[in-house]
Amino acid sequence: MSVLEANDLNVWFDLPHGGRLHAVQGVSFNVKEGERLGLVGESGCGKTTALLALMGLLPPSAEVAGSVTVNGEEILAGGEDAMRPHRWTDVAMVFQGAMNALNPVKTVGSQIEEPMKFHDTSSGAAAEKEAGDLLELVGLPASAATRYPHEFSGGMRQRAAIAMALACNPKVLLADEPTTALDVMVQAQILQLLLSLTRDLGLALVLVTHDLPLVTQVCERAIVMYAGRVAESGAVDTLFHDPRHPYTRLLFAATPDLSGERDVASIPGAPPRLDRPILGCPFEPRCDRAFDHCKVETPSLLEVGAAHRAACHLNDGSLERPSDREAAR
Amino acid sequence: MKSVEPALAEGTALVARPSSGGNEIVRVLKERRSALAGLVIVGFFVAMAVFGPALAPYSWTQQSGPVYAPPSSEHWLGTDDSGVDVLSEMLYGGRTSLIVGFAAAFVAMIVGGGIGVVAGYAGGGTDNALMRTTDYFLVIPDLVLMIVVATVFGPSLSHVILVIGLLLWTSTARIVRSQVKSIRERVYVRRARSLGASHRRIVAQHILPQVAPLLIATTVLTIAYAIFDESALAFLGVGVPGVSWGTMLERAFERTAMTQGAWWAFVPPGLAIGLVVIGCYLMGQAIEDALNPRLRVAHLSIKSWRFRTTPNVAEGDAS
Amino acid sequence: MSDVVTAPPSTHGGTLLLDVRDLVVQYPVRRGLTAALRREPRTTVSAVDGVSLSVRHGEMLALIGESGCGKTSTAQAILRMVDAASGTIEVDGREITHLTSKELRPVRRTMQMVYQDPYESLDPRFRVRRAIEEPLVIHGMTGSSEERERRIVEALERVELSPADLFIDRYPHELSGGQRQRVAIAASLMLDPKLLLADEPVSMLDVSVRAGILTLLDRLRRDGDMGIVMITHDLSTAAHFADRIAVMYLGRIVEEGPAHEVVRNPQHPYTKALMSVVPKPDPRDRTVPQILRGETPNPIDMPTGCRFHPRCPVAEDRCKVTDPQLHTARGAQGQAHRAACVLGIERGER
Amino acid sequence: MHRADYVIKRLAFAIMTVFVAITVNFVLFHALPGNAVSGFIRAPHVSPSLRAALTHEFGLDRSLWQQYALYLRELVFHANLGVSFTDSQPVTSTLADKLQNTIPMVFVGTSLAILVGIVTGFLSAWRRSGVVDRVSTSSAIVFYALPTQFIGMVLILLFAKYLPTAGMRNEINNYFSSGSTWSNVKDIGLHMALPAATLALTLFGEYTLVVRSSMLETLGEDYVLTARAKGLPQRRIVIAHALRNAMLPIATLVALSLGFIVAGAILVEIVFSWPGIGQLVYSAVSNRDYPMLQGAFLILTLSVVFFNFIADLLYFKLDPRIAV
Repeated sequence: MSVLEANDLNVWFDLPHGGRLHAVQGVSFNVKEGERLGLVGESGCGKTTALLALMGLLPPSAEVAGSVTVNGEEILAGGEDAMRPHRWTDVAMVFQGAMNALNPVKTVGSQIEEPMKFHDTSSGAAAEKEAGDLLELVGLPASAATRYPHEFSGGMRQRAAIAMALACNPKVLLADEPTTALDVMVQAQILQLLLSLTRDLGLALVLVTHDLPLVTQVCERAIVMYAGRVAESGAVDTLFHDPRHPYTRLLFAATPDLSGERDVASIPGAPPRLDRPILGCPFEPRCDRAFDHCKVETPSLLEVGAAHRAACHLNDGSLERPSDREAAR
Repeated sequence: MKSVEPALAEGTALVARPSSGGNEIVRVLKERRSALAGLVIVGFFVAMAVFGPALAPYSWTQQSGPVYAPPSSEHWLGTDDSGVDVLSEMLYGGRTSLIVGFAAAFVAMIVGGGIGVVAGYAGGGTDNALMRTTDYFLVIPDLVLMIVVATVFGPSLSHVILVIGLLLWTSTARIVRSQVKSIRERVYVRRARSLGASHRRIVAQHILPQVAPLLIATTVLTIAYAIFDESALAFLGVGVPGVSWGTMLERAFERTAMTQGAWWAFVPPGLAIGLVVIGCYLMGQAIEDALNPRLRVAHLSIKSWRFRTTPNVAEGDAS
Repeated sequence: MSDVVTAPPSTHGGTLLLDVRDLVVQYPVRRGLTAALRREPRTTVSAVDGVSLSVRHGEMLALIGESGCGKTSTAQAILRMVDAASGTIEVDGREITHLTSKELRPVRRTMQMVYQDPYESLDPRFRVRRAIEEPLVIHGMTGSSEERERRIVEALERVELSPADLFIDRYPHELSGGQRQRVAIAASLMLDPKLLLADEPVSMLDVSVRAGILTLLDRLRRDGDMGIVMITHDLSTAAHFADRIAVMYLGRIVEEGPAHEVVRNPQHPYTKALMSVVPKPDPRDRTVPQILRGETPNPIDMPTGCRFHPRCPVAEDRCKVTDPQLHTARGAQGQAHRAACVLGIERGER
Repeated sequence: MHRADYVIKRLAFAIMTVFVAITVNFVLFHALPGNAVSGFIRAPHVSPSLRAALTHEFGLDRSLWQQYALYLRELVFHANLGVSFTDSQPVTSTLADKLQNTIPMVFVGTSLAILVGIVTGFLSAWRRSGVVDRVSTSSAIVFYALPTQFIGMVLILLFAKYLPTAGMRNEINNYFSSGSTWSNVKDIGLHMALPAATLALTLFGEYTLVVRSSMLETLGEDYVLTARAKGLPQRRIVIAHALRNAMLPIATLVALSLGFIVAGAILVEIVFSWPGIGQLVYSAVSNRDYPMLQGAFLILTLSVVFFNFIADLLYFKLDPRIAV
């Protein structure tokens, strides 16, 4: 059974000068215990908003619809107040750029212990001990608890942030670009840490990133998002070797690899604006295999294989596709 | 290797956003009601200072009614301790107060802006020396020094303007300096430098236009302080000779208008000063807030996000 | 550091466009007041500590390393934005290390930089036209207005922003990140530079547009005789687009050679480790990453001997004493592939 | 890490500032046209011999450098700021007396302003755009904009019937200090009500506005989002995270303005005839009593420097990131 399940998640933002932006449009996914799921896409595709919506960490200008359940219990529908007890105990988060995510005037230890006290999981000397243990678990000395965030390097800070996320034994760890600002070697260290945590603690991980190789190396399954929607979802192996959405294929093609042999090409154009309705497939203007029907109907997410779904008309056998026409010729 | 990408690259899809033309101040006035209100208030008093004396019903020096006559149809704002029409005095006095306010703020803008730009752009030792000087000016109690200097030099319009202006530049200098320091490190400035552009060119083309909105905002705020200081100097008897809102307050106080219940002798100038200061504050603050990116996000507020129970995607899109 | 045996590899012929020898860049270390009172000596830290590199016409060199390795300082020294403590920099056969700022002015035309942040690379108040013509104005090369207009349009088309009319009157905030980066490149092309230094030109862009910018740079140097130094932390990008790769660690080049050779057959333990941790797009290609412990040490406390030895997985005792120089590596395919590791070289000589 | 260096540096700066202030003070009064004697002896019938005698007495016949050295020596070793022109009393003792009167009134008024300012600023940032915010922000702006003397005058107009409006004690208490301690305190308290209220009304607006804006800035910081993600209650987030960080600029502002308040109280003291240092400055200005004015100016600068240093120490205490 899934620990965390999001169903038909929608997020709208009221724009300051009128109008609304439909940032997340009917996104559904789930993670099991110990499973690692990647959420990939370009900036503005709604991946971070979707992640924040899971914990209800949205501004007042946001409106949310859909459901989020942890072990079958609905946590989203009750709004901010009902969400509060679930934060950190059920779902915890590691933010991008731990420099700003940690309070600069509080010791690392006190920031780890803080949620323990408020969720009554531990307090006093026990909490202090636990904080020290957590720091050691993430590869920092227990004495780091008495230090301030600015005394740490970027990598150490991110470790401290991970220790903080583990404070209340969450079932799911959400990580938003946890390695973006870090050097490659430090990035590898942090990823290894996340991997071992999911393995040893049975933690489910949702990793949000723009970096495809990161997801294919760390996660088992991934969701490729485009323009607020799921373009394709499935096992990372399937996504790489058998992509069924042109966007997935083109995104891989745009990513250089070490061999230096494969061609890399950028995807022309830019993602559509989300503050107005989109007719047809949102990727159609940039797609290299679009055909007439793509302009008219928005493709729905269809099963294209075992645990493999894609939102592309090319997978719909009933439609006449350009390739069919070519084949007929 | 390396495929050739389609000729249009990303050329087809422009990220369309309303073109502002880059004039922040006009935009702020358009978008923020408080800034517009401030402009209207200040504009009203400026107009009054320009045209007021011509409209004054009576002389501002000659007695035109009984002493401390309450407001009436002849004297809308009553008369003062020597029977002079208060409204006429207000109209004349506003001119002095505003001249001092604007001129002193201008002096502060030139000195503070100049020092700020030089310190921020030059950096290093120059910056250090200038900022140390500024620090010293910051700890001098303005009002007392103004009193001392005004006393030593004797009261006159230009002295008051200079004294106020030369003591109010410090905050302008600090604000401008830190802004210049950050602009100096922007990539386009670094590139212009690496191209061999002269300092004069970089300052004139890249730096000044960028700091201008902030400089104007602080100057507008300085006007408020200057008008304040003028009234304080006047109250201490070392202000501008002649009539100003400050001297009106002072005379009303000296002649115990409060205990005689002659509120009309000091409420109009007091409120006028207050209104001009509010006007300047609203304008200056609105521009400053608009320029401060840190105020754009709030991660916490009383309202929270809403949950829509019946998800209706179509409705959400339609609005 | 001065006894580099082999000259910079110029076996393929062609004149050197950029020739940097034994470059050292130092910054003073701020000492505290107490330290000053105790009369502790003023210390400097060498951000670049004896770097030699060269670029030929039409060649792209990738300078690789983690933050703090000195790659950006190297570029700034080449551009003469910071002064070299020692060493020489020759551009197109002319020694520029000690030129005065006046003498430097014409030289600056030949070297241009492309910066990392496309959101800060253009003055928000300058329309595209003005941003692109700025270099001409600075160098007093404006010419007639038709001539200028033609050159601006030409530059826009060269960076594939066509039709130029669509872009020429835009403000930066109306452009996407990739478009801004293209405008910035167009501006740097206006003076027909011979050498382009690109500092992480795509790291702040979306994945889907990165390749476009890189391909553009690639084409520019192939079309003309421009040389490009690309500073990047991304090995994959370097492997794809560069002719040669130089890997830097703590102010030194630790390995250098033709891109495909360095990537396929890394010689220095640091390069090997870096390669192993680069995430591969193919999930089946899950190599065991060789993760180095800790982080790059502070150059103020430079390790003795080989500066990599405290983190080196194969370090031996002598690595603590011997400071290795760049030499043709044992497993290298050709003279041009060199590494600064005692172990590699000795075994190679044996 | 040399955190101690910071304190030493700031202390050195404070001492330097004091020195600069002393020098500026000297230059202002001695080197500028219209020296003390020519100002003092404005009466046209002063005989040249008296003029010369006075000139000698004030040391004005020596070179500037000698005068400066003398001035420094007297000031540093004997705390001697000279003798008042008006009553021939030592300036230092008069200043000390007047400070004793000023400080309690200023303390009450300022504490009130700080309290009201922090509470209203805090609440209006927390309840941004709510009713509380609107009311407290607009009243803050209004009181911030009204001149001090005007607020004082309006208070006199409104409360003259109920509260004393001038002086510090009743005549009786003043001349026959026979009353009990309690009646004395009560008397002073009543007299203090209006001036302290004026001071509080003048000052609180700026505090409200600064507290509000620095709170709003911290509410936009990422660590506030982190705190929310941790499931902390709003109250805890606002107090322990946002306010704690907003305290940095607030503490500086408060300490700095404390320094200026003694100077700022001049207007209040004049309006309410409060026999403090402000009154002293006022009468020194009208009597052209330069030694007194000079002494007062120095004391007021010293108070700014002192509180400036306190602000630095506070910052040091509050912000662990401080290093040289």
